[in-house]
Amino acid sequence: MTTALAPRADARAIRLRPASWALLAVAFVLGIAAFGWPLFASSGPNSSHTGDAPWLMVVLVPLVLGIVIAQLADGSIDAKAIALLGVLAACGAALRLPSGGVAGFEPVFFLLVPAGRVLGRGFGFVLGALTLFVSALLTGGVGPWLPFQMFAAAWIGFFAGCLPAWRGRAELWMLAGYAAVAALAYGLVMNLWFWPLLAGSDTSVSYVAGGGLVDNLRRFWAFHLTSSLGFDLPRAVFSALFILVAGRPLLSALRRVARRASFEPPVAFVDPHPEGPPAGP
Amino acid sequence: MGGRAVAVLGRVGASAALVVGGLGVALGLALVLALGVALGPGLAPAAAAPADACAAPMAETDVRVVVVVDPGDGGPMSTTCLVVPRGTTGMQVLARRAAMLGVAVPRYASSGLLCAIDGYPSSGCGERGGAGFRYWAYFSGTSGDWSYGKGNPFTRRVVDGDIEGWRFVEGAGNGTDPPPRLDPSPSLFPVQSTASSGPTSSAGSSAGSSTGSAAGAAPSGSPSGNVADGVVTGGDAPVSSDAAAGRPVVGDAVSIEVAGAPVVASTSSRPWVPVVIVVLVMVGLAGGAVVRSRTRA
Amino acid sequence: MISFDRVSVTYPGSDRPTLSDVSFEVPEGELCLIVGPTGSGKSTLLRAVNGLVPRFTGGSVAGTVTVGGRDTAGHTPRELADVVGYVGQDPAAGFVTDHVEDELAYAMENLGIAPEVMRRRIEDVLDLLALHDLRDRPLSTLSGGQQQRVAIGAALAAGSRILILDEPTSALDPAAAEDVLAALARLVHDLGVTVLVVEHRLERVAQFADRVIEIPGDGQRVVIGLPSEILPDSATAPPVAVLGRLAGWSPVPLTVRDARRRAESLRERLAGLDAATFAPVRAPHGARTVSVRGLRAAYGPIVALRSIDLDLHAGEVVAVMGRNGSGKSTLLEHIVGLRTPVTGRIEIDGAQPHRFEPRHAIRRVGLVPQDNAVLLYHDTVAAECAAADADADVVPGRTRRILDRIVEGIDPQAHPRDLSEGQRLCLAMAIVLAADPPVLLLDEPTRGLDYGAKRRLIAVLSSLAAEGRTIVLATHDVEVVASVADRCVVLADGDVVADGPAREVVVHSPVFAPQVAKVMAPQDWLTVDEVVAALAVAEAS
Amino acid sequence: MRSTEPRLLHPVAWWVWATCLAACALRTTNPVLNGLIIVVAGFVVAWRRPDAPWSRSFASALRLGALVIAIRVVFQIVFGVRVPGTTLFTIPEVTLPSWAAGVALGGPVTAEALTSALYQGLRLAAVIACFGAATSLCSPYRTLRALPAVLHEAGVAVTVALSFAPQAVISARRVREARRLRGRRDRGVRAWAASAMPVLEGALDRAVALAASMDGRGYGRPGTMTPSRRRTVSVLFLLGVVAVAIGAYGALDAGAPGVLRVPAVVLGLAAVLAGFALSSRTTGRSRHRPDPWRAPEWSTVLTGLVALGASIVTPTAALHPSVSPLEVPMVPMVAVLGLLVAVLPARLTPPPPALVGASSLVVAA
Repeated sequence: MTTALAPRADARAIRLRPASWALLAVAFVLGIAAFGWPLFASSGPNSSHTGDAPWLMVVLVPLVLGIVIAQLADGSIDAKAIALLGVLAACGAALRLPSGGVAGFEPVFFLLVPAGRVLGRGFGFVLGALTLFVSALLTGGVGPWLPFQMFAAAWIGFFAGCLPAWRGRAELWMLAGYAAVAALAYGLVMNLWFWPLLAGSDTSVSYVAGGGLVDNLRRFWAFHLTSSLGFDLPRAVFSALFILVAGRPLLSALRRVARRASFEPPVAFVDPHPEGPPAGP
Repeated sequence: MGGRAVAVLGRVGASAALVVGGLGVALGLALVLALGVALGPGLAPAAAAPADACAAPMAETDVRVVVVVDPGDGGPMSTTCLVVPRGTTGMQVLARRAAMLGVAVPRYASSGLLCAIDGYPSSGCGERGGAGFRYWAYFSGTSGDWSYGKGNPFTRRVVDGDIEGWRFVEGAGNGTDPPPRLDPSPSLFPVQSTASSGPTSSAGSSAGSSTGSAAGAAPSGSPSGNVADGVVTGGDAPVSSDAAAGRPVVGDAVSIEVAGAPVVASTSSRPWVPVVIVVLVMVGLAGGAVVRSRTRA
Repeated sequence: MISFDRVSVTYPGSDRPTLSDVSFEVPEGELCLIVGPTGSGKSTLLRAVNGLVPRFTGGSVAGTVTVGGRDTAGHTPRELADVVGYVGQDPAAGFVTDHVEDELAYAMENLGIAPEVMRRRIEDVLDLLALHDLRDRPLSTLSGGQQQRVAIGAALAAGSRILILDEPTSALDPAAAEDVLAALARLVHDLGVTVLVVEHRLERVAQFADRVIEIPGDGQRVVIGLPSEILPDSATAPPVAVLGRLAGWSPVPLTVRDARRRAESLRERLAGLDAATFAPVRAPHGARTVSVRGLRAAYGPIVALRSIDLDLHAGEVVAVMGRNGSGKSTLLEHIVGLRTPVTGRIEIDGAQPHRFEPRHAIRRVGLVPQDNAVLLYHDTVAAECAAADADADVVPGRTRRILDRIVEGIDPQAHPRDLSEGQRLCLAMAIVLAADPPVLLLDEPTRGLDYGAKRRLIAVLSSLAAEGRTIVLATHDVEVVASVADRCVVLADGDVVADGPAREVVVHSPVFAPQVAKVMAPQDWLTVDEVVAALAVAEAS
Repeated sequence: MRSTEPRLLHPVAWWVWATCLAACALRTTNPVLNGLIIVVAGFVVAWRRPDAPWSRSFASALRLGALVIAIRVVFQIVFGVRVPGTTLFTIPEVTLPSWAAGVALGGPVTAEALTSALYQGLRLAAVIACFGAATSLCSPYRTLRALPAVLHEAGVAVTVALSFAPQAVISARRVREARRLRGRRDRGVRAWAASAMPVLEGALDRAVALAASMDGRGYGRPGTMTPSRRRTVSVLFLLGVVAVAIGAYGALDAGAPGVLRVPAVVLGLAAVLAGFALSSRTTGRSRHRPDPWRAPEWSTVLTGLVALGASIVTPTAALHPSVSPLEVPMVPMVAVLGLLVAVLPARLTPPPPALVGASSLVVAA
């Protein structure tokens, strides 16, 4: 007679409960607001406040991030997931050290994308956030932008876990493409956040409170084009290339550890002599 | 910083904070920050003084000002007379005017540049046009003629009988830019009498009635009929509302001035002195910091 | 305290059980030693005690394991955490926090123990393991021995009455190992803690053991008994026991002290014989292959090597000894050209190694680093071998042949990191030897090796030396040095404090003397084999 | 009551203090005030930062601030819409092609424009400096310990990462060197990339070992969290986030009724804090020697709040000096005095202990 403990189908490092899903949904919406407010905010009697909106977000975003992570980690996360999180975040940060975490050469995605892919959405989300947090602590890059970087990276990790379950060449190309897109998107949203601060309010590329979506998009595009796209494109290409080159061993290594630290190990306690008392609960 | 003062402050701090409570502090802080950012610059005067204040007898602490706003070819000109507390700055006058006429408040760039009056122009700020900068030029008219940029509207304190002129121009951004198309003259002020009398009370009332509708699209809140004689005096609102609405405004304004008293002192005669003092303090602190870290290393 | 009842463990994906039908009892307050060749399932047995097998690793367990009255089938490892303390092979890898005190508190915080109790227990542990002056040191600044003691302390502080340790001293130099083992002994004797320890270095542990569990591997029965019953006949007996068995002493001594009492007669019988003549004969040393002159090395402010002069010759086996951090590894890294000398000069047949092109360097000198995993890039043994052939550009298959010559039967499809310590060492050696370097350096080659693997290593090294290679091994393992090295260099914080024939250097050093030497002192016998040979001669005459 | 026995101040105290200063910086573009904020932060850091690697981050924060100012000025010069006034110099005008949104570059650069750019850049630099001060004043490990217990798991992960990252760097170096032992090049990008894999492999193995040790040491013992309570916490969190989101919307959309703004944020924060408190109370975990919160902590927090309060009562005109026309920035004495109060923690707080360790960050920092 066999008592199998915790037999589960999926092998997600962090499983998402319905509550987590709901929270993630709201967080996603809030994230859109947190990054995209310059495009949506309307002008009016208190339009001058929109100049301070990013700072309001600086208070709110870490709060939301903390809640989501707490919710994800709460209960459903085991020692292996924690250890892997810590170690992978450390590796990501170490990769990021030479670049000093400055935009441009941003090797974070090498690790984040495959890890999210292999170890699942929830894990990808937390890993993305923690990686940037750790590297900020190591490089002294803690600042008002940090929560937003964490937030963006978290979603990159999350969606990496949502990619279709292709294998082989297709998988590599998919991941490479995704990494490139992710790198670009990351640069874009972070730039969107820096936009009102760096471009001020009285240049031809700066954010005009209530200037209307189209006009502001035009201005932002000009800003992005002239400020950071120069860094983002090489970064995207580099990320994609690296995944094409080192992706296979990377994935196999991650899969190997996911197997070794089998997240739902097929545990069984067998009782050799049936007349004896049944072992196990 | 003397150890004694430090001790006192420390004890005060300890006891006071004990009352507040740690979580309270954190929460309160988050709130203060949220509020600070949400409502930070919200010190603009709120309520409107009634239009006929110019005609009515006024308090000792008040002055009468006429504001001429000429949006160039962006719409008709408007002339408004209003009563403000003594020491009000040009910008505050402009804000009070907007509040009184119920039109859009002036829009500023974070650089302090005035972008729009009465919501005109609707977007952009001091952009370059063909013939130069398209911006609101600030004039102050005394008797008969306008003079350009006689001081900074942020800091220039109006005195009784001042005429503030704003003209939206496309120009070099200096004295060569054209002034409002209306000569400043004391005649812009209505005759002050106890009786509520005005030449065009109907026009005034129409101005009053137009405030709500004119706030949005129409750049100026006054119908063209008044522009002919260029005089807008408010309609005959009941005098009682003066006491009702006016006082709090004055009180508010006064409180601002009290808080800002050092400001007045600093900007008046030799503005550099306080700056130099503070800079010296900063240098001292920085020096201390550097020395400290040297000795540690 | 610990009882296994007909326990078999089968890992997922493997057809035959790793442990089959194991039954034994370990009473409270005993230090129980688990011996057996590599891969016989010692670690599995250890981890089965606190339920890491199968809860953590997966797999199926038949039979019942009971620990402190709790059944591992009914309790997860974390629920056993207050009964069993587990200290893994590399303590540093198990540290969760950053500071000594936090680390000691970690388990207790998880168990929700009241702060004041926690505080008291931590103070006790600090005193018990002599850690009080390390209490707020960052863990990463501790030496191996200190880290090991902290790990033990952390397990103790959690209140566990049972400690299970996996090779606690394999990475330590003799002195540090002494500390750790003494601490363990104290726990057993004073506090009645039950300790279950896997250890290869029997010469270190045997004297402390109250009981021995032998796992012979390849399906033979697991036996438990007193050390004096089990060790002598086991394949993993410490030298002193082997000596005792040969000399026909009974009960067979397990400590140098017991043996010396008995060795009186033996010493008389061997008196007047020259030990050196019974040592395995070596080809006479050839020409000078490596010369080190005035070598100085420093990491920032710390001086690793002061002024080293050294000559190495073809066909000699040189052992570099010294405590951790005495500069052994640094010396090897300079010789192989990984580092550029600050001052001084190194020459390998006339050229300076750090100037070599990597492709040619491997034909001149090879190093098997302490952490030999850094040499392994690929995900199968076969791929590694093929890559090594390519690197050295030699005929395909050569590396594999070398590997088979060193040790047979490594699955070519296995993942290099899944190999046992011994197997991985052999793989690394094979990779380095592929380019056939005349000078071979090994850094701590014996760590984690069982006696069998060591014997093979010794054989391989002597044959390599016989081919005229220069072999340098930096090691703590006095027994290996005694049986293979013919010259011994002792480093102490960056200086050469002794350099000469192994026999002279080793015999009279209290730290580096092998057991046989200690037993036979003042005579200068080094190994059991010498004694055996000498006895044969003595009988004959 | 200057406390002399050396200890680290509670990280939360430093963070509150720094946040207050940052808020002050946010409320003003006055260069005098912002400069003062930077200096004040620097002074306190110089006197109270522990001798640990992370405490160098203030310097890097200053560098970053300088960078930001530079960027801001460059943008103003290149794209600046000309604030009318005294022209300093003129750069040729270019109009970008339409796919680049047809923005006009160049033109005359006025002193007014540059000054406004400088003021705004300085404001950002001050904010960054405040964050830098906080990070260099508190040990990241302490800060992690101060997290609400519900974030414990994430905190553990970060702790592990912080102590492992430097080792990852070291082992990466070792692997790269080891390439030489196999006759491969040990320099260049390929070597760097190739060294990534073995490092990762080693890291993953270590993760498994670590997890084993954590499991064996009672990690994640299920607390007394009942399902119902867990549900309550989830609901509270959800509610809080939604409310906060609404508040954010209220702050952004002028049309939104004011009631949406502050009250929503307050409600959200309250709900979230309640959730934290509730779930923190029910983790079956205890804390060894938690960082004390005594008078120095209180006074530090208070000085920060004083500075913020002073800046709040200062009139807007003084906080935002005009740049067109240019004029000497006014010096609002109240705000200045408030900021000077914020220097006091340099003396009110206990000196940091000599050895704070955490040398594990050495490689990184």
